[in-house]
This record gives sequence, structure tokens and C-alpha cells, in this order.
Amino acid sequence: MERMNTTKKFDKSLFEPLAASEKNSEVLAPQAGYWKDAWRRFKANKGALIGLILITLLLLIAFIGPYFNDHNYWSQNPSMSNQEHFGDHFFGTDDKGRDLWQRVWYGAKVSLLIAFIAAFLDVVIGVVFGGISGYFGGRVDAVMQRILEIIYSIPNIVVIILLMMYLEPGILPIAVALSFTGWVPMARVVRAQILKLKTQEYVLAARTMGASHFRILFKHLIPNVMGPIIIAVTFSIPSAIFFEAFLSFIGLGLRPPSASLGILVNDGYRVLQLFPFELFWPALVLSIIMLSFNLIGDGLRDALDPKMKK
Amino acid sequence: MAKYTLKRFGLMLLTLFIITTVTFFLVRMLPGTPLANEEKLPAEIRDQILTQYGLKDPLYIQYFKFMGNLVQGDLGMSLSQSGRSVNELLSDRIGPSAIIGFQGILIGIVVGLLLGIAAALKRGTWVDSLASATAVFGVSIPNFVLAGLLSYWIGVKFALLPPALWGGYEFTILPSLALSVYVIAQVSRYIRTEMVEVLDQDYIRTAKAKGLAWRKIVTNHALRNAMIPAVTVLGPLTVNILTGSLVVENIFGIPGVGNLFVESIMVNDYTTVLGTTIFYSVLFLGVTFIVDVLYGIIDPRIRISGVKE
Amino acid sequence: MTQPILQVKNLEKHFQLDRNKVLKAVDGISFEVMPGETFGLVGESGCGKSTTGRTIINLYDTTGGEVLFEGKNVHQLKGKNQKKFRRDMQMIFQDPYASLNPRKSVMDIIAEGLDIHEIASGKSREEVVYELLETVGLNKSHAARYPHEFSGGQRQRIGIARALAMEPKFIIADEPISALDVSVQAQVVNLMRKLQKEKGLTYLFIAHDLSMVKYISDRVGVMYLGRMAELADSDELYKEPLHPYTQGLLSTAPIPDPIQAKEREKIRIKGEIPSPLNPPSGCRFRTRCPYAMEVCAKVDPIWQEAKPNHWVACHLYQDSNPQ
Amino acid sequence: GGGSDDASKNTLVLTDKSEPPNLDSAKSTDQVSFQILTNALEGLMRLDKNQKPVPGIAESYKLSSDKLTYTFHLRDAKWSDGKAVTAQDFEYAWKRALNPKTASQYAYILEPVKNAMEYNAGTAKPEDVGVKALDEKTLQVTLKAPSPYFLELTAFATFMPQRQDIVEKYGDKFALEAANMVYNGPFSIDKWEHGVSVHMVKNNHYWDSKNVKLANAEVKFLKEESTRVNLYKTNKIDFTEITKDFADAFKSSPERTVLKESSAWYIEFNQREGFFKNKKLRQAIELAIDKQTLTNQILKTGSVAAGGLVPPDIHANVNEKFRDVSKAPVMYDPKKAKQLWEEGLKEEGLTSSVKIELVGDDTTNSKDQMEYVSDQLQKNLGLKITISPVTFKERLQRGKDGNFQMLFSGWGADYNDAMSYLDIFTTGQSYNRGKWSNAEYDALIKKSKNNPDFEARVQDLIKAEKILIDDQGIAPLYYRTRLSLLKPYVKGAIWNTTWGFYDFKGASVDGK
Amino acid sequence: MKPLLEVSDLHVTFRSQHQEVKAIRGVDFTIGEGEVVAFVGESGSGKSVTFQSIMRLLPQPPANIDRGQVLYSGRDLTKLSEVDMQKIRGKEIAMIFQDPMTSLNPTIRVGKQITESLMRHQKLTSQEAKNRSIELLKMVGIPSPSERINQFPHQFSGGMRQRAMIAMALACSPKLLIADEPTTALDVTIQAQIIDLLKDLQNNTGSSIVFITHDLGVVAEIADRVAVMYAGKIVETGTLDEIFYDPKHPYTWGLLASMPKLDQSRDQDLASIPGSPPSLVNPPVGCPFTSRCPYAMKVCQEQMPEVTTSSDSHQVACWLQHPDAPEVKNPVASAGR
Ligand SMILES: Nc1ncnc2c1ncn2[C@@H]1O[C@H](COP(=O)(O)OP(=O)(O)OP(=O)(O)O)[C@@H](O)[C@H]1O
Ligand SMILES: Nc1ncnc2c1ncn2[C@@H]1O[C@H](COP(=O)(O)OP(=O)(O)OP(=O)(O)O)[C@@H](O)[C@H]1O
Ligand SMILES: [Mg+2]
Ligand SMILES: [Mg+2]
Repeated sequence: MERMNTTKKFDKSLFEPLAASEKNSEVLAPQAGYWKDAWRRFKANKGALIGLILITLLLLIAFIGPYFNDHNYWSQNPSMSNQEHFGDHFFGTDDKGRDLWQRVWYGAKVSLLIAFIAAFLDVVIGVVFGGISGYFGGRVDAVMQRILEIIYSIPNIVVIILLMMYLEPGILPIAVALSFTGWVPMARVVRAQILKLKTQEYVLAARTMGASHFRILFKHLIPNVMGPIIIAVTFSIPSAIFFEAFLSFIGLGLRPPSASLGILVNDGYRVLQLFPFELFWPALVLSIIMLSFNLIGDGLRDALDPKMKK
Repeated sequence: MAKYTLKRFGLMLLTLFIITTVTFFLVRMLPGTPLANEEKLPAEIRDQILTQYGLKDPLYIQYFKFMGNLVQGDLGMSLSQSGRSVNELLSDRIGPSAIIGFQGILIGIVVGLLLGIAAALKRGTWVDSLASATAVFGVSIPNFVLAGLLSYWIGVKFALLPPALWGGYEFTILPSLALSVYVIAQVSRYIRTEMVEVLDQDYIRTAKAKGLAWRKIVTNHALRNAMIPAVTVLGPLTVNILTGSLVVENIFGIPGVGNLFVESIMVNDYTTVLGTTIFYSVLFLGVTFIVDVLYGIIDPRIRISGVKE
Repeated sequence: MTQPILQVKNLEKHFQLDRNKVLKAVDGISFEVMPGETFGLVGESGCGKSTTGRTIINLYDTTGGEVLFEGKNVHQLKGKNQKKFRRDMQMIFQDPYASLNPRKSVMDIIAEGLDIHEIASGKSREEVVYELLETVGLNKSHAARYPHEFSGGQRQRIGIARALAMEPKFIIADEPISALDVSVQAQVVNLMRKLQKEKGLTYLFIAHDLSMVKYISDRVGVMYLGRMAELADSDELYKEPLHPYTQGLLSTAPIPDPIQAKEREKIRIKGEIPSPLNPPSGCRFRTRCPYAMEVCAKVDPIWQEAKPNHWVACHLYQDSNPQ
Repeated sequence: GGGSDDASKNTLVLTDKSEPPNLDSAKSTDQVSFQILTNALEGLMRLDKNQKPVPGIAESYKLSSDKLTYTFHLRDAKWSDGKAVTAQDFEYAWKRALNPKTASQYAYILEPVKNAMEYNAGTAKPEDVGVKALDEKTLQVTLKAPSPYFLELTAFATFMPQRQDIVEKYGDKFALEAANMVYNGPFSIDKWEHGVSVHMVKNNHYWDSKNVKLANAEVKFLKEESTRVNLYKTNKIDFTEITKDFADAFKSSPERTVLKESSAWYIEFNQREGFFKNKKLRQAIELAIDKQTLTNQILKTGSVAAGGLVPPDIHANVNEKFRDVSKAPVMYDPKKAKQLWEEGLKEEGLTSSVKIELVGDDTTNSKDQMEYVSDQLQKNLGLKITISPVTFKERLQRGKDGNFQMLFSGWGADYNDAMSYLDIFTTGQSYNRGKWSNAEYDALIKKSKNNPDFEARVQDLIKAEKILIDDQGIAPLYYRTRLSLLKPYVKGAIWNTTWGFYDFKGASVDGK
Repeated sequence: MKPLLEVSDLHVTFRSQHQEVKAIRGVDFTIGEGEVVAFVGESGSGKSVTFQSIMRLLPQPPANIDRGQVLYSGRDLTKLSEVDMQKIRGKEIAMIFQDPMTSLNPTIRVGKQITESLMRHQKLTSQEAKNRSIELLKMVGIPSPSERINQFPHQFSGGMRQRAMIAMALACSPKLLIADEPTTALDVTIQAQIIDLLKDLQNNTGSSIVFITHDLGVVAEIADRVAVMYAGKIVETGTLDEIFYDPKHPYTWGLLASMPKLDQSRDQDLASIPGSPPSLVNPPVGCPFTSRCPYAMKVCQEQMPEVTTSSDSHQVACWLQHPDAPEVKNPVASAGR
């Protein structure tokens, strides 16, 4: 056997056999679950963090901001109407001389609450409905899709008018009414994705393990549909906010003097050509909310996908 | 496929029947009558007129009468625009809605696709941020504000296009633009998120290994696999936009269906509400059918028709 | 005599491609597997091995025939029985990557069965997974990773670990080791054999590495175009293959020795591979068979026991025909 | 279009919020229809700029001494197809409106005519109705009671003539398209683009066409105020109504015009049971609302704070207005209000945390007012009320069902007479939704309905209104006016204060 | 032989938030023109990554080529622009991927996926390309190819997908074909057919082939040279005979010993290499095989072994080659048959 033609000299003792116990053992990499991992990825996403910080700040101001001046969101002072920023009216006053600062933050809280409830219901109903429909397919899908079509086709304004006749128009009933058809796009998107994914081999693999349909659907398929679900949520939030405004506009929404961002934007729009600041502030807050949700959504999407590593 | 289409068509009729029936009874629960001058009408005379309209018959008789006419394609007479048939009202209004709707969707799809693809390809760069910002803008500026701004700035301030009214082609541009923004937002967001996922797949690597240029890879390999969610939301979106957006129609003074619909609900014009609902449903059912068929074309693994393997 | 653990009777599985095109992936095959036995299944690619396996484990409905596991028809199981069946029979998938959920960590993938059947949880769940990872030649640090971070062979091992986690009675191994390097192949095969000895496991081993199949299987079935061509004890089959297809197969098997490889005379199976969409009449192998006779084109050869425990479907061995 | 060719230069472009359902004068109920019909058709009379009736198709008329029979002599007028306008055309039109089969929703405006309502309700025959063409040029009308305002009514759409041959020729499609009708007014419609506009041209067959200066007139249908303002600014339209949103923008513009109308707005109290049966509480509410601020700062459209029910434009007699004869001071006294409120509560054994709901329309305008009222009550009485803006139809329903505590209501007259307002608060009237009831008031109204002595009648009505206000049957808020922008070159258009539209027979757009 | 591909000192790392996988840790080799080189080795040792990084197909991030030079016909591939690279991929260098299911686009018909590169690189018309793709499918042994081109990948069996992949790679008769376990999913008859096909290709066009496989039988049939990889490094290279009959690295020994023979007794366990390869997150400083090597010495743990050249073509990286090391014989030398 030829030998190494090396010139390097080593200590002879180095060439003694190694005992089994001396052999290197493994160093463990940090152990984490899917969600922990996701959280780690989320934290590392700059956009998502900015979004999270923005929305936290916004919520903070929405809650403590009202203590910064001595006004409230309902009290009118017609002689001081449509004034741009002065004194402690940080955002100025509206056409009835109400403090916009107070109204904007009050409206932000209301809108967020409505949007959250509506988005939550959209997700729950939409994902479950769409998931089941797509997963079971065939006859189940046919029936469920027809139900969906019926619900979506019945004019929801009529339904909402009727609902509002019997319910006190508060935040919860409005959110519920919004969800009456709000979940439909979500359900359609989820169904389509599930239809696409359900033939994947890993689904078959799960089936051979005896995974229940429920498990396959919610533990295997839905996590793989997270991207579109998140996008759908980021759309259902603004659409809830504006639909609420539309309802208020046709008299079915919140009762005055209550405010929501949608209502404020509506009001601001009416005097846009004259007092643009009245549209600007609520629109700004709304845009920040949307921006942060989108940033968070993008971050979440990436975080939930283990392949995404920056 | 033919069998599936036929079956689906049958189901569509059934669905339509249920929608119509439910809506029929729901609108009857709305407060008040369809009479415009109801407040001032002496009670006896009001009843007299309602009898004349056939609204004093027992509800089930009215229902059967309505359904009978419907089967013959007759949606009945409008209750608020006396003398005008709902068919006539609808056919007057569909054209304008359809024109700006189609245009809006077209712009929306094209721009949305480009934005979405660009954002996915340049993930994490300024292009991505710009596309996100556009989408965020598209959803956080309600379309009445946008329409108002367009009308004011482009129509009045710069006088480039008519600020409103309905006439030649130039009148359709601003409303279509206003409608397209939401479509852009939706399409670009869904395309981006799916595209990001698809671009990571092994078969994209294969395509790359074949030496295909990026453009080809995107259009031939990635886009198709990333299209499902966008196509899905385009379904309801198309219907919403084709049937008109109340706000955009109002702001640009366009005689569209959206206005007719909301207005007829507000004045209890039952037949018009029903007619519009039916029109809307047919459109929606048709579009969902097309979307469902598209799934199978886009991704052959999807079998909606439920053909057993 | 002990009862067979698995009986496949006249199994058929057809795919409807479109309205008037049917692909008969599996077209009437029968065999039995005894408890504690390894049954090897070899055959040309596309001949329906995976489909057979998948139909047995009830991923596909049958088009005809039936599959009995421990005497019960697997396609009609309900409730408890179904659950038990899902534990008792496991499958290792041919395509390692596609069968792993990209959003799950290896830990969760392997522990899936444990979670479903509530076999272990918490610390012990972790322990079980670590142990399995080592068993299949991976290490603990891999548990936190995701499928896309692994090489092909590593993915396959994850699939194996997942199947083993359930401590099943019966494993359908669809080309479980083809993506592994030989040393790991040896590890895995040794492991499978060890488990078999210790726990009385039964395997349906689908592969095309003939030497490995021979080594691991007690009996081997040879499939051709959706049908069973030959079935015998593995030693018998390798020593004295009856069906011309088997003969060709064996002589083509590559030998890991450069000199022998060059010297050896191979009987190449010539001719076009017929399409399962449109299989030849009579004996399906006749289009490529060096001994094809007139009768082969007309009559389907009968599946019969040519010698004790040696079944074959070939006119050469049909009683009425001369050898 | 505002092109620069001569034809379009001599065009007046008005706007309205929605298009008329049809232009059948017997059936029309909306202002847009009235706007168009007034200019495309002509009745027996026409209103001049002081809202006084002047001869239209009728050259002259005679009133019998019992004030019950009018005899109209028609002039030589022609329809747009060249045929003569006859007395039969009037008889036919009126009876057609009254015919139950026509299902006209405005037939009740013919109420002063003898047996009109009876025929409409199906209890009298058409021959019994008090309208009769004595010959081609003479129309005799018999009233059921003396009416100071009947003559004025004959200028109104429902009283306009219709051609039997045309109506029958087009049947269901009559007046649904520009070509499906004939015109006897200053203009005829040449194009009706549904949902977009109605375009009119000068009618050369009109008897007084020499005094018609405009070549064309157009009414465009535009719902959105900002749109109309944009078009106004770009000279695409000559007129638009505006609301308070743009009131400030045009504060000092000479183009800003106040449009008077006959319309009163007030709060009704539900007096069926409990709470608002107490007069002190009702009074407290009225006194707690600063109506001047409401009109000046909230409404901003020229509306006038109200102390009574009858609006300022309603006539008392030929020369005087009702409001001039009977002044009704605007009340606002928060101190007294608070005091009354507390007394009232004590009397009723209630605390101030009572639950009160104010129901009103869901329009922005109405919501603004309700919010203001709510704010005032909170500030001045410490009363927190719930505001319920509801759809128009639902408001009617809740009013009818008494499903409210306070109802935000308004009333627009159908004719220029105080009776049109005061009649609604008699016991049992359906628009009297609060169910306020006062025997003396009822008696006065009843008497006035049949009183040929118009002077005495006015005094009775004044007395009645005083009773209504003093007893706080309602809390009056304001008399509404509207605001518009009208290009300065538009001259001679007459605003009809009762119905709220322009008569542009004599209008011109010199220098457009 | 003229070198076609020269790779030197290639380092590839996968970086993620919390760890770095050092997948390739200094790989050098040369592929001559018309040469068939087999790459064997532990699964996970970096065979696929090596060649994907050469073709610049790894997504970056997470992958990163830290160091190294890849000369293809004298051009450094790591420095080419993306557009130039596109001209090389598929035409000059083609690759058959390991996982045929996921490597085929599920939504595009198999035929189209093959014609694509024909149309791009050879500028064929779509009809020509179609005919050619039918031919190719036939060549790789897919029955009724003219019908199969209209099917989708999920309608193919595993082996058929693999063959479709092969057809795709062969489409433009590349100068260098990288075949990543091309026959793994194939039965022996088709395997033999494919091997013949590749040999023909090589004979006719003088292409070079890199053959990544686990099947030493296949290696024996086709390869001129063999490279053995372990934990991101090439531990031994040599001609076919050198590796089979005179292997020098304990890992190669183990590998050869693990093969079952057709006459393998079933009473014995297969020989295998105990233990598992080191984690590449924290690769050992010394020889990565140390922990599984029966001959491990202290030096193995502390120092990376140097590469020893025993013949022009035979190189090995093992401390046993050091003059100071004890002499160890290939325990299965006799098994060289
Ligand atoms: N995206 C990734 N992220 C992290 N590690 C990766 C990634 N891709 C591959 N690896 C690691 O790189 C190493 C080399 O992988 P490679 O695919 O080259 O192995 P291989 O030699 O081809 O194995 P096999 O024969 O099993 O296919 C493996 O340890 C694998 O875990
Ligand atoms: N879902 C399917 N739809 C249509 N045809 C299918 C489907 N799955 C498999 N086939 C067809 O069935 C036949 C048998 O496929 P199968 O996967 O069982 O082959 P196999 O014996 O496992 O081959 P390999 O060794 O290549 O994996 C093939 O012709 C294949 O094209
Ligand atoms: Mg298979
Ligand atoms: Mg590999």
C-alpha cells in the first residue's frame, strides 16, 4: 500500500487508535416546534415588526390619547366648527365643532373592534366552511357551494335592514351582520386551495396513519393555505370597516354621535374640497392600520412558511 | 364534462329558485309599502292602490304569480317606476355598468398581475414595498374618496377628462380607474403570496435548469400555479363590479345597476329588488361555474366534478 | 396452517382518464402474505406496484376484487376497526419529498402517528422520535428541521421512521431504500429484519433492486403490466425463474463489479413496452417475449401453480402446452 | 353638454337627483316629474313669480257666489301635434287620475272637487265627479266646499290636461318615452335618455311661444352632490342644489341662491302612554333646543328657526302671509327648560336616567339635526337620548305603529294654505303619529273646512295653531329652505315654493 | 483528456435564522471531456448540492456559495451573468433531478415540458419539437409516447416521471449531463435501457456524464471514474477499478461491504457502517468519518486529513495513509471478487 508522501510530521501519539468513548458526540441544534419557529421567523421580519409596533402604538394612543385634552367625542360646539388644529384640538374640529382628536381615536377603537370581530368570524366560518367543502368535495362540496351561493346572492342589505330592525344597532350586531356574507370570499379561496392540495402525497401519508379528516384538514392542509388566508383577512378588515361606514351611511350602522373611522372618512369626504384635514386625519389613521395589518400579514405569511428564510 | 355542465346547470336552476324564493319573502318583511307617496295617502285609497298592484292578495298567490311570470322570463312590473317593466329597467342599466366594470376588471387584472409578479420576484426589495403600498392604498382609501379625488383633480382641476356624466368613451375612463384599484389590490396581493410559494418549488428549479429565461419561467410555469386564489376572488369581484358599484356610479353620474338595486331596496320596489337579485345571482352562479371549470384547466389535479379516481 | 395476514383476491384498480379512456393499472392480481413474512413485489416501472400497495392500504377504492387484512375487507372497515387497521398497516412512500408536509418539522412528522393514536406525548414523544431518528441513521438535531432541508435519502429515512413509529404489524414499503446509499440501505434493511424478528412484522416490499429483494423477501411476486406474472419463494425464483420476463429481469440486474459487468452476457428484453392504456391481447408479455407462440396472442394464460408453491402465468407452462 | 355652438348656448341645464319614474301627469308624485311636466304641459292656471295663479290654458274663469262652482274659458291653445287643447282633455285627465284603476298616488290632490274622493275610493260614479266639459272651450268645476286655494291647484301637474287618444294609443307605455306623449306647454321633450337626462326643446305650438326665450332645456339626473358641484364649476350645468357641505364653500358667492319651500320640521312626542303625556316634559324639550343655532350653524341652508307649524310662505289671504298675521316667536330658554324638566320628572316619579329614543330619517342632514338635538338635550337637561336613524320606510312604519318616544318629522304642503299643515294634527289623523288630541282644536279645523268666509277661517286657523303650540303637541324646529347654485346668466326662471321646482317658461341664458 | 469541468475549493453553506448548514466544505474535482464520472456517497453528503450549486440552481438565500471556482470550458460559471448562465443551462449542461414528482410541473403536460427547452435552445417549431419529444419519450422507454405527452405528471408512475425527466435533460444533447440518481426509481430492465441510452449519448456526442447514484451495480456498468463523498467532502476518487478493487478509504470499504450480493445469505445481517454521519451544522474539525471509523486515531479528530495521491487518478483523504499510521488492510479486499 502506498503511503502518504507528506512531509509534515506529527506527534506519534496522535496515531493511536481512538477509544469508542472518545469519539465525538453530536451537539444538538436548538429544538423548537412549528409555532415557536414561526414566531422566531416573524420576529426576524423587519416589516412585520414595524407593523406590530405601529399597531401597538396606535392602540396605545387610541386608549390614552383621549386623556390628552379635555374634550369628548360627542359634545358639539357649532360656533367652533370646521377649525383646523388650534389649542388643544390637535386634529381640529368637525362640522359640528366636535373635537376630531377625540372622535378619531374613539372611531379607531370602534372600527378596530368591528373589524376584528368581523375578521374573526370571517376566518372561522370561511376557513371551516371552505375547508370542509373543498376537502370532502363531490356531493358535499356541491351542496355547500350551493348554500354559499344562496347566502351570497340574497341581497345582504335587505338582510341587514331586517336584522337591524330587531337588534339594537351596536358594535356586535353590526359585526355579525357584516359577517353574514363577509366570509364568502374566504371560504371560496380556502376551498380552491384545499381542492388543489388535497391530492398531495402527504395527505395520503396522513391518511395511512389513520389521521381523521378533521386532523388532515386542520393540521395538514390549512397550514399550507395560510398565505391566501392571511391575505383574505387583510382584505376583510378594511371591507368590514367600510361596509360599516356604508351601513351608517344608509342609516343601519352605528347611532350618532358614535363614530367610526368609516363614518369619519365619510364625513370628511363631504367637506373634502373645503376642509381637507377632516378627511386627512381619519384616513391617515386608517391607512396606518391597513399598512400595519398588511405588514404583519406579510410577515406572518413568511413566518408560517418554513422555507422562507432570509 | 358535458354531463357535469348539465348537472351543474340543473343545480344552478335549483339554487336560483331558492334564492328567488327566500328573497321574495324577505323583501316582504321590509317595513312599509312600495308606494312613493304612502305617507300622504288616505288609508282607503292606499289599500285601493295596493289592490290594484296585486299586493293585497295572499302572499302565496303573489308568489306563485311571480314565479309563473319568471318562468316565462318576465320579471314583472316595477312598483316604484309605474309602467316600466323590470326587464326594461335592467336592460337600460346593465350596459353602462358592464362597460366600466369590464374595463375596471381588465385594468385591475393587468396591473394587479404585473404588480404581484414584480413583488414576488423582488421579494423584500423596494419593488415589493411599492407593490404592497399600492395594495394597501387600494384598500384603505375607500373608492368613493378615490372616485371623488379622481373626478375633482382630473376632471375639474386639470380638466383632462370629464369629471362625470355619461356619453362617449372618455366618460368611462375615470370610473373604470376608480373601480380597478380594488381589483389591483386583490389580484396583486394574492398573486404575490402564491407566487412566492410557487417560486420555491422544485419544478421551477427544473425550468431554470432547462435554461429558460425568467420571463418564460414566470409566465409559463409559475403564474399558472399561482393563479388559483386570484381567480377565485376574481369571481365574486367580477360580479360586484359588473353589477356596479353604487358609489362610483353616483359620483360619476352613471346610470348603472348598482344604483337601481340599492334604490329599489330603499323604496320597497319588490319586483325590481327581485329582478336585480336574480340578475345578480345568475351572474354570480355563472361566474362561479366558470371559475370552478377554470380550476381544472389551471391545475389538472383538481377535480371538482367529483369523478372518482 | 396459519391464516394469511393479507389476502389479495382478484384485485383490480382502473383509472378513468377521461370519458372513454380507462387505464387498467392493476388488473386482477391475487396473492397472500403470511404473518411474519416479507413479500417482495418487483416489476417494470409503471406495472402497478405502487397502485397495488395503495389500494391495499385503502388509499384508493378498488375497481374489483377485495383485500382482506386479518380476514377483514379493508375497504369496508368502519370506526374502531378502521382505526386499528390504520395502526396495524403502514406505508413507506415511494416519493419521499412529496409525502412529507412541508410545513411540519421532522419531529411532528414522525410523531404524527403517535399523536393520532395517542401513543406518546410530551417528553416520551420526543424520546421516541429521537430514537427512531437514530434507528434510521439520522440524528436528534434533525428533528427541528423541515423536509426541504434534507437530501433525498434523508427524506426517505424520515418516511421510514414515520412508519415505524406506529409499531405496525404490516408495512407496505414502496421502494423504501432506493434513494438511500448502500450503507444506509444495509442499516435500514437490517433494521427492518430485526424488527421483523423481534415483533413479527410483515412486509410487502416493493422494489426493483433484485439483490435486495432477494435478500429480504421470503417470497417474491413479479408483476407485469397490471398482472402477476410469477410468484415463488425467493430462492426458488432466483434459481429457477419460469416466466420469460422474470428470466430477462434477473439477467439484466446490474452487478456491482466492473469486470463481471463487462463480461456478463445479458438477456435484454427487447421490444417496445406496451401501454397499459392499450395492453396487448392474450398474454401481456407476448410482444416482447422471445418464446411467444400463436396461442399467446389469443388466450390469457392462466395463473396456476406450475410447481409446488411456484405460480406462473405463462403458456409455456400451461398443462396443455409443451414445455 | 356645454358646447359652444349656438343651440347649446341657448340651453338651460338643470339637475335633479333622480329620474322621473314616468311623465304621466295623472300618476306623478315626485318633484322631478313636476319640474318637467310644468314646463312641458300647462294647466288651467300658471303661477307667477309671487306664486299667484295667472291664466294658463284658461283665458278666464268665473267663480259662483257660493264659491262652489268655477267656470273656465279656454283659449285657443294647441298640443305639440297641432291638435287643439279642449275642455274634454281636462275632464278626461282629472277623471283618469281619480279612476281607481289608474292607481294614482296623487289623486287625493283633487279632493276639493266634488265627489272626487268618493269616485277614487270606488263609492261614486265618474259622472258624479264635479268636473265637466260644457263644450270644447268651457270647463265647469264644482267643489265640495269653498276653497281659497283651489285655483292655485289647477297649475299643478295632476290637474293638467291629457289626450285620451294618445293615452289609449300607448296604453301601458304612455309617457314612458319622449315620443309616447304630447305636449301643450312651453317645451316639448325630444330626448329622454334613461338614467341620464331629459332634453327639451321649445314647443312652437305653445300659445305663448313668443315669450319663450330658451331654445333648449335639459334636466340631468345626478345623485351625488360633489359631482354636480364639479359639473357646475366646469360649466356643464347651470343649476344645482347644494347642501351645507358646500354652503360654506359658496358662502359669499352671488350664485348661491336660497330656494324657499313650504316645509316645516318638528319633533312629535308619543302621547299614547306614559312619559310624554306630561306637558312639562314636552315643553322642556322644546325650550332646551336652540333653534337659531340649529338653522345657522348646523343646517346652513337658509332655513328659518320655527316657533309655529305653518311656514312663512303660506298665504293667509291674497296680500298677506299667514306668518305675518300670526307671529310665532322662537322659544329657547334652557333655564326654564331644566326647571320644567325636573318638575315634570318629579310629577311622573322618574329620575333623569330615563330612556328616550329619537327616531328620524337616515339622511346625513337628518342625522346631523338629530345629533344636534341630542347634544342640546344632554347639555341643557342632562338627558341622554338614543338616536335612531332609520330608513324612510321604517320611519313611516314606526311612526304609524307609535314605536318611538320622539319622532323627527317634517311636512311639506300640497297646496298653499295653512290647512294643509294644521289638518294633520286633528284627532285620528294618521300623520298625527304622537296621537296628540285636543277637542277645541279639532272643532276649529272642522269648521274651517267648510267656511266660505275666508277671513274668519284664517282667524280660526291661527287660533288652532296657537293651541297646538301652547299645548306642545309638537316641538317646532324650523321652516326648511334649500340652497342652490344658479349661474348668474340664468334670468327669469320662477321657483315654485310649494312644490320646489323651476318654471323656466320665461327664463333666458343670455351671455352663457 | 481535456478537462470540461474543473471545480476547486467549492464551499456551500445554507444559512437560516438560527443555524448554518455547511453542506459543501471544499470540493475539488475535474470532469474530462467524454468522461463518465460516478458520484457515490452517504446520502446527505452533498452530491446534489454540489451540482446544483455548479449550475447555480440553489435559491440564494438560503444557500450561499462561500468560496470556490467552477470552470466550464475555461469559463468561471460562478462569475457569469444570469443571462449567460441561461444559455448554458439545458443546452450545455443539463441536469436530471432526483425527485421526479416535485421536479415536474404538475400543471403542464409532460410533452410541453419537454418541448420547451427544444424550442428555446434549438429553435425548433412547435410541431418539430413535439415530434422530437415523442421520439425522446420513446427513447427512454415510455410506451405510447404520443398519448403520454398529453398527460400530466400525476398520471405517470414514479418510474415514468423519472424517465420523462431524463428525456427532458437529453433533449438538447448537452455536453455535460448531470444525472442525479436517474435510475433510482427504475426497474432493472429500464435501468439497463437508460444506461445504454446514456452510453450511446456519450459515444455519439462525446458528452461527459456525471452520474450520481447509490447503486454500485450501475456504477460498475457505466462509470469511468468514481468519486466518493462524505459529509460535504470528496474522500476518495479513482478509476472504476481503483475504487472497486483497491479502495483506500475506510468509508469506501464500508460502502462496498454493505452491498448485498445476489447470493447473499439471508441468515446474516448485511454489513453496514455503524453510527450516523456528523451534523453539518457543527462539522467536526477533523475527519468527519472519525466517529464511525473503526480505525480512528487521535489525529483524525484534530486535523483534517490531507489528500494523498496514490496514482494519477487515485486520491484519498485519510490519515491512514500517513507514514506514521498503523497499517490497515481493506477488510473486504477479497470481496473484490
Ligand atoms: N435548503 C437546505 N437548507 C439546509 N440544509 C440543506 C438544504 N438543502 C440541503 N441541505 C443539506 O445539505 C446536505 C447535502 O444535501 P444533498 O442534497 O446534496 O445530499 P445528497 O448527497 O444529494 O444526498 P442524497 O443521496 O440523499 O440525495 C444535507 O445534509 C442536507 O441536509
Ligand atoms: N392517479 C392516476 N391517474 C391515472 N393514472 C395513474 C394514476 N396513478 C397511476 N397511474 C397509472 O397507473 C399505472 C401504474 O402506476 P404505478 O404507480 O402503480 O406504477 P409502479 O409499478 O409503482 O411504477 P414505478 O415503479 O415506476 O413506481 C401507470 O401506467 C400510471 O400511469
Ligand atoms: Mg411506484
Ligand atoms: Mg441528492
